[in-house]
Amino acid sequence: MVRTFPARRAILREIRQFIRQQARAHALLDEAESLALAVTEACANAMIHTNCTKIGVTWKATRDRVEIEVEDDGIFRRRVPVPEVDGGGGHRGIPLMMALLDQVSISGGTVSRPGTRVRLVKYRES
Amino acid sequence: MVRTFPARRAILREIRQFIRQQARAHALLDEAESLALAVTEACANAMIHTNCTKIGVTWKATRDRVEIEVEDDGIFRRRVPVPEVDGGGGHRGIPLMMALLDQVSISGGTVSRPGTRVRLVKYRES
Amino acid sequence: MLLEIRETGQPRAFRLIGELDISNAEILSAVLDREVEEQGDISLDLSELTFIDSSGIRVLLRAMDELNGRGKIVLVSPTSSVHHVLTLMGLDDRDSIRVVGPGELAEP
Amino acid sequence: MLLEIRETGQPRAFRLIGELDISNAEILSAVLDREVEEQGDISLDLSELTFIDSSGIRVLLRAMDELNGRGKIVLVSPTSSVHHVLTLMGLDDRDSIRVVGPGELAEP
Ligand SMILES: Nc1ncnc2c1ncn2[C@@H]1O[C@H](COP(=O)(O)OP(=O)(O)O)[C@@H](O)[C@H]1O
Ligand SMILES: Nc1ncnc2c1ncn2[C@@H]1O[C@H](COP(=O)(O)OP(=O)(O)O)[C@@H](O)[C@H]1O
Repeated sequence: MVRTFPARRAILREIRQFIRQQARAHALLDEAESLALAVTEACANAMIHTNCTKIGVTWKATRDRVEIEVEDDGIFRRRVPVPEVDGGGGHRGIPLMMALLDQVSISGGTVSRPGTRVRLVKYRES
Repeated sequence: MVRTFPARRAILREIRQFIRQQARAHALLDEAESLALAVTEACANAMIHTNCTKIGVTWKATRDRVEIEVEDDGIFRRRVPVPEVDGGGGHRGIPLMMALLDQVSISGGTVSRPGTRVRLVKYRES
Repeated sequence: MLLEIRETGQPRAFRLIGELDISNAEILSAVLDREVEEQGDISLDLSELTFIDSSGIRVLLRAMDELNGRGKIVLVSPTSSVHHVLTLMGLDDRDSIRVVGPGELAEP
Repeated sequence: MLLEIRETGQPRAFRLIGELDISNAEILSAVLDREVEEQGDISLDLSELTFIDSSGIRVLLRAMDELNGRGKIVLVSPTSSVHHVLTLMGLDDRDSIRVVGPGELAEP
């Protein structure tokens, strides 16, 4: 299940609605809000840190886990923002995704091959 | 190629020597220091954030990329350290790994299944 | 509208209704920037806030910083999902933020 | 020994030799803590420093913070791999840190 959204902050809520809807359809009610938050953070990162124009969100649920991929068409910034310079302690999006989920993968795009892919995995309780 | 090290800070240098040696053996001289730094950060994170006792480092180089896995036997902390509280802006290990490499995956362990796995991937220049 | 900020009866008490994220965090930020100039607690009723992201958390932390001991940020009746985020980000551990249930409001 | 810190001829000038990481960053930190009390630049010759991690960077940033405008941290002749890390972490962008080559030392 793939959906593409324009990379605008006002769209984040629609993206969450998509995730909540999928979570409901796949009997993942307890995980819905954690997944919606992690996806919000991944999409916000793309919007904050790149000049991407669109964001693809892929939902895949199996018996034992959900896997969500967030892909933008921006260029990954190969610089480490150090809080005191970049203002206000950073928003800590990646640590938050990690705290919410079981697995977080980030593949940075390059100038010749733009597009950052963030893969978020949450195991089903068993 | 797997090596297991005791989780002590003084061992980090030996871990780097292992990485540099593998990098030399696989004609990855230009990448050696970036890989050594990323692995240092991944191992330091395990030591800082968990009470792990040992760290496994797996090296795998193919035609087009190097893949290094750092696995500890600690429990992943599901809390987001917010810089102002946790002191000094954080050391920003994960953003640094991401800036150095092409792909970073983090799979957090749990109480019932401890062990965090960090997978670091760098593509060969082509 | 995604977020509504309503003044409730008391002074320096607001109710947040809707979803707080990076698209509207600056609305809350503008309200709090004005309030932190004066001393005393600022109370935010979160019972109808259904979502908060890291940008929302950051606005709360910044307001707390700016109050700088001259008052607390009191977060009233967060929903369970918002409460989970407050906990993950350690807001419940801070002296200058209080998270309270609906009945606890009168206490010091 | 992983790291050696040697006082060079001039006042407030040190040479770092070896590898700086989380296992020994506090040795450098102890030296700098003492120096930042007084005003004026602190110069660190990095030509024989072969490795630096985020903990080492953090010690430099902290010293810079504590100097608080009363002087700069001057990083002399970093090796290319250390220079790469300084750049990634944005140290070359800061007013209170100067990264200089071996010949540039006399300049203001
Ligand atoms: N989608 C993305 N595109 C480009 N860079 C990204 C993306 N996601 C994260 N980053 C990089 O990773 C860094 C760390 O992100 P994060 O932990 O969310 O904290 P913050 O945004 O506060 O720096 C960002 O500062 C940015 O440089
Ligand atoms: N190996 C690990 N085991 C447990 N927790 C980890 C590990 N690696 C990272 N973390 C968690 O991820 C967070 C972010 O790490 P990092 O970006 O390196 O910054 P910092 O260490 O400054 O918080 C850590 O604070 C910690 O909670």
